[in-house]
Amino acid sequence: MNSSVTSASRRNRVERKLTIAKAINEAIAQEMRADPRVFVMGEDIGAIGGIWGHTGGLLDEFGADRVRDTPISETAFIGAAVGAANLGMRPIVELMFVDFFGVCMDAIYNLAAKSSYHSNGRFKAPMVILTAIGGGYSDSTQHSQCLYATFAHLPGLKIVLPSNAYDAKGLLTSAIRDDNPVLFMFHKNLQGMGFLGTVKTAITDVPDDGYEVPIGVANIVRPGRDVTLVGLGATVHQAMEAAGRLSRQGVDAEVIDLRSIVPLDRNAIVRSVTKTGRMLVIDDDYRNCGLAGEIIATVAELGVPLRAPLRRLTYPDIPTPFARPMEQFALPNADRIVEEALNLVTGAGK
Amino acid sequence: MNSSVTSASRRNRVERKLTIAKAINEAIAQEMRADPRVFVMGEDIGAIGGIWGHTGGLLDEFGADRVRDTPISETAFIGAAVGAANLGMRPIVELMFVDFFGVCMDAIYNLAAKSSYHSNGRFKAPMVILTAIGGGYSDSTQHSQCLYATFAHLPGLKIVLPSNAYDAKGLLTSAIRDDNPVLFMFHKNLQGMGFLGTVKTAITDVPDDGYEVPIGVANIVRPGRDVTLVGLGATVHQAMEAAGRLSRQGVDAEVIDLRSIVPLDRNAIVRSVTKTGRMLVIDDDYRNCGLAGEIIATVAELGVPLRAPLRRLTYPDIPTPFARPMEQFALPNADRIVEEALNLVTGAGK
Amino acid sequence: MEGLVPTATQRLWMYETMAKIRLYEARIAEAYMEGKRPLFNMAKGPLPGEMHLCDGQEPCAVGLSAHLGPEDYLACHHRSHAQAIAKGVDLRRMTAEIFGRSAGLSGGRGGHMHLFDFDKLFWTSGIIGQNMAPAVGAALARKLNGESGIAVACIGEGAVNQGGFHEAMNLAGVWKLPFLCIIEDNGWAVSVPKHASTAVPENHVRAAAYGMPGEHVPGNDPDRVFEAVGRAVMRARAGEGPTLIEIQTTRLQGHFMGDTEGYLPPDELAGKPALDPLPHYRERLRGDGILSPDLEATIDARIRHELDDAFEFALAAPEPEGSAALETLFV
Amino acid sequence: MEGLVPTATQRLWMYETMAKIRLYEARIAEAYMEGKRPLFNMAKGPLPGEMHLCDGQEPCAVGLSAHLGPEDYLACHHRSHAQAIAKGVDLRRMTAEIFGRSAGLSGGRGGHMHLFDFDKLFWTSGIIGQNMAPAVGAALARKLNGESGIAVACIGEGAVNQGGFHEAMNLAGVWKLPFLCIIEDNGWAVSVPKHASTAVPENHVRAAAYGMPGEHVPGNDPDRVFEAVGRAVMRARAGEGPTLIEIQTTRLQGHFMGDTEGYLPPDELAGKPALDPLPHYRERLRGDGILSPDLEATIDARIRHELDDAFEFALAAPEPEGSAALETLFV
Ligand SMILES: Cc1ncc(C[n+]2csc(CCOP(=O)(O)OP(=O)(O)O)c2C)c(N)n1
Ligand SMILES: Cc1ncc(C[n+]2csc(CCOP(=O)(O)OP(=O)(O)O)c2C)c(N)n1
Ligand SMILES: [Mg+2]
Ligand SMILES: [Mg+2]
Repeated sequence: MNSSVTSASRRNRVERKLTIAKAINEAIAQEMRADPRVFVMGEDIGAIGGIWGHTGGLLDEFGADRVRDTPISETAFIGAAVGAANLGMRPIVELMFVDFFGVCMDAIYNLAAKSSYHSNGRFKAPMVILTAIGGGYSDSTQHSQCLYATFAHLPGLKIVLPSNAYDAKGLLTSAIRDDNPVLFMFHKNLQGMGFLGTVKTAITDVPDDGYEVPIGVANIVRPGRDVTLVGLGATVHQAMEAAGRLSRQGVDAEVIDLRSIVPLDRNAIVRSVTKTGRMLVIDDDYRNCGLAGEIIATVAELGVPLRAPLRRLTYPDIPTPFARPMEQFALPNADRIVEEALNLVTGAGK
Repeated sequence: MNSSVTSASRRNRVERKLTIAKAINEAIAQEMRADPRVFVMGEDIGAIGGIWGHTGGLLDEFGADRVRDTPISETAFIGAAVGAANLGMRPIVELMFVDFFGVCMDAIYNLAAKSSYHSNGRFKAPMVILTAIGGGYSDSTQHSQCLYATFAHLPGLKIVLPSNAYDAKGLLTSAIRDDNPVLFMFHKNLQGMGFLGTVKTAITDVPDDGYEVPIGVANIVRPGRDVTLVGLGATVHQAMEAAGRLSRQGVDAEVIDLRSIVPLDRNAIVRSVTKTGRMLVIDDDYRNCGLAGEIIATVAELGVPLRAPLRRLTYPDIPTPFARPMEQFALPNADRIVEEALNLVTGAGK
Repeated sequence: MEGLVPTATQRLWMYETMAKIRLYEARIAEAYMEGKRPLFNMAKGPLPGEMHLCDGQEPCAVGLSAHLGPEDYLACHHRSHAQAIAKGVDLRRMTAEIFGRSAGLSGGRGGHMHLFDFDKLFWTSGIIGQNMAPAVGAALARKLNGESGIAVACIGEGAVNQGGFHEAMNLAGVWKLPFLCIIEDNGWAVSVPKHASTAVPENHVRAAAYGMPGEHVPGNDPDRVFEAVGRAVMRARAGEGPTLIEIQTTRLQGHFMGDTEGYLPPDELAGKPALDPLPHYRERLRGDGILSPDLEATIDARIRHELDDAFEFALAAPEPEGSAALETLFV
Repeated sequence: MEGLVPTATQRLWMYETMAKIRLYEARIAEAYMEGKRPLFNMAKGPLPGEMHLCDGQEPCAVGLSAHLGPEDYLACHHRSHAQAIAKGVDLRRMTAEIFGRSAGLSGGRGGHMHLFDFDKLFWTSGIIGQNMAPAVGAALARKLNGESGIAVACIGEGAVNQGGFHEAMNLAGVWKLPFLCIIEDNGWAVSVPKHASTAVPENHVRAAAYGMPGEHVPGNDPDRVFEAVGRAVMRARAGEGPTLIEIQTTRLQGHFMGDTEGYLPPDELAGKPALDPLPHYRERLRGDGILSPDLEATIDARIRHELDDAFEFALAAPEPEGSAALETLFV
């Protein structure tokens, strides 16, 4: 996961480990300093600095004009962001949980996502929608979803999802500077909030100064020969853990961190599967018509020669139950990745 | 497409050709007569009988209590349907164009679709959402979409889409009688409205009395050996036309009409591809994370032996442009199905 | 108007229910913190997830449910323990649900934010403003069937700015449904004060936008809530249409457990205990000769007994099997 | 108030613009019907798709845009030819867009329901109520940047019951933005009359729910629209916040072309021509000595010339290549 850090030609500096929350916070602050058109809107992003900790300190530094607490009116403030962006501003808005998309989807998929297309590129919508995703901590049916495919299915939004702090800062910087609407998803279990546990490997070294991680480029976080494990966000860490265990069993897994859902780095995936001949996609979103299926279809339709069927390990097609045993039963995890990957390599699952 | 009609053991009766609109109208009227809990709500469904012609005559027969014109408040009246359904009613609501889902998706995917799950089956939501889909007549970016995958990705809704009048009546009857929320999509180009052209093969013989077409069962509308063409709604007719032409070129295509998107009749698809070794899915919805990709993934992950890569012909990942040349460029059609199918059979597309 | 002043029995019921709610929340809070110390982590402990307590908002719940029967539908939201208890939701199964047990109202699928009791027609949604329309639909069902029973939606003052509120209110107004919307105005939506989010000082003025009467109930006072709700319920039952009531109340705790309320003005934080409606009401009932030390002890014992029973039931109930997650997507 | 009565020049501009809009719609209607006879089919002919004409609603457009400049942002909806023309949208490129030509405002991607002119800050959405928030956001951008320019959203009386209206109005109210919402009340939303969908007889009373002034403009009269809008625009430019104006107007045609209005009460249908604001305004200007036969002829010639030019331009422009469909998803 640190390949991109070392390649960032910032050697000889002291390591600085940040959570994703802090990395996001830094990206926003730096872009706000650099560009007066950037401003932030959302629920509880002012005085408390965002319930996901992105906007801490911004109210003090930039004032209430550029750091705007909103009413609980997602349609209004996301729609307003489109209008402001159309006039040259670069708003960052927060949809507190992705699960709330149902009250404001038109603003997202018709207003923001189609703005360029049906105005022939004249009404640009350079804006970022930040949103929290993911379950695993018993937040039940309306606060635990990922919904990658819900957004990826509809054209006009770029979509990114960092698995670590370095990528979070770089992807968000790219997103803020992009002239198109970008949906920036962050996984609650990687975020580094005080009130939720954080996967330790998401906390990485982050350079002080601004840098971009390009949108649309996947990261091969572990090269391997025997099987390709494709993950994003939280499942990258599960895949890495599984890869470690698999290697002790003689299986050399390649792990891909997608980083970007739209555009999807299909070449990186196909290259990897062409090499390994086997693929398991790990996706904590619903299965049906999901991202994992899309990735399988992408490889299948090219007729890449395979050593095993293409497989996916996903969250099943049920809402997220509250009770821990049920939720944990439903979520992907390293154990199940190991099991599925071994099946692929040994042919047991055929 | 008539196999189901003849198998319906209603022989010796006089043929009665109906449009899908009339078939839907009849199903609603019959269920309203049979069950006082059934009622209809939506925009313009009263005096003018629905802009899609479903509810003609219902206001006169059943009165304004059971045939309710609503304000343009989709969140309110779809949410209200959930509340009424929870108390034992069986509302039918119309979302005039599926494209408007963005203003009321929470009511659909959280209120209706999750009602059973997070109440452990106690608050049932026996309701039908009727919605118009499809482009091809220059209605531009906000009135032309299909969005199969948008709904299929989220758990808790059954989803059906008839390709002809017989199935329309039978599927809708099943949907109204179902204790779960059912999204009933109808394709504008098959509907049989006065103000839009109608594919003639969608107009079929429809028995007078009530009957059910089971939800979740695909229809093999043309058996064949060489390649499986999977379609739904409008693309079934394109696939049938293509199959006719292919047969003149010595290619024997099997055509599947999915009829039901959720549950998806995966067995029927897999059985067919196991036989033909080749599959082309024709999907007029967006490509990315779409239904076509799901169907390819379903076959791929089972490792069905293939004679050609699994392929999809879909609407591309762009909004629907207004101008006819651009829209027609983007939509699937019989010509392109023939071309792609020939590629699969001859191996030219590899 | 007549008949709207609560009787001594009704006031006693309101008091006892308020006290029960308060103790219930205290026990939930205690259970919730298990496994979350010294480092708070909402994923940990036997009771994980979010936890929104109702302390201080009991008057809204009791003043409302004093008028409701089991045929009346009540739709609440993320902060709904008080309303559930006042509506008479089965305390054992509610507690089991909050603990995620298979004997819970929803077999552990819902948890604290998704309490559903079909027998008491108690319903919730965790999406702001989205409980309005289902309640309007329930009112419509009652009207269509000529059944008795009204429908009520409770929402926070922050939620009033959500589109779902507007659409549902207009629908209830234009269809003259037996519906009542209760706004529990605790002044805050998480960290955002009402004046920063709402273009009017008081939301009951919005009733005029829907052709219905609006009432403002100051003081977080169960008796006044009782009176205002009583008038609205009478109107609804008489077929005279819907009403909007905004009740001024107090969120004695943070938005959810773990919220330290650093955003509150210090004087507001310091002033909170003085706003607690429970001791005020107790004093009033004592002064009115309705509560006596003996009666207080009896009530207290009864509450403790009921809560002991509910928590014992819940904690003794088994956790669900993981694979139970796959059930009840469809009925 | 001073300065709000239209000058003779302004009234002449309003008259000429109304006449231009009317003739424009007539030509569009004619072109639209090509290839759609004898059997109407909206997919057919050189101008396919839906077609919502503005006949009768010209007073709203001219009374509004008389006060707007190119720095003022105007967000409209499905029925927006009149507003576009009054705002000064390039008639050639607008017409080319409606005909789906590559020289159109959006290269033919948008068509009649999606007219976007960045140079004139004219914007539309075909989703009911969803044009409100972008206009509020445009007003916010102006305020944040200390730029001159206000933002206006026009919506139908049917659209007011959509959640997006409520949220945007509250946001504009609480942030005191330089914003104006114009409700064009033509009494009908497709086939549904206002009283069947709206809980109040007049929507301007809803302004009170957002802490802003509301005005009702009866009579479909350009001069009165001019006056009411003038007051609101002055307030907005002076930083005094938003306003809601409901204008009573008339939809002289069906909802869209092909709508035969069988749902209209016969007397309402028969009474329509008498409600046409164009002859009324012409008479008034004649009576006021502002219009003369000569001037009318000059205006008429000017309009015909401009329209001839626009339609010739549009029809001479090439259709886009099919593959152009793949462009401008991202900039
Ligand atoms: C549509 C939506 N937006 C945001 C949230 C997150 N959220 C949950 S509670 C809450 C504050 C609600 O405030 P209020 O309505 O005043 O109720 P209170 O919490 O004060 O009881 C917010 C913003 C949500 N659940 N749904
Ligand atoms: C969210 C949404 N619901 C429904 C429609 C379909 N629709 C288009 S115009 C219209 C009626 C609009 O009525 P009104 O707002 O009064 O405007 P008018 O057509 O009278 O100008 C409807 C229902 C839509 N475009 N968007
Ligand atoms: Mg509150
Ligand atoms: Mg109208």
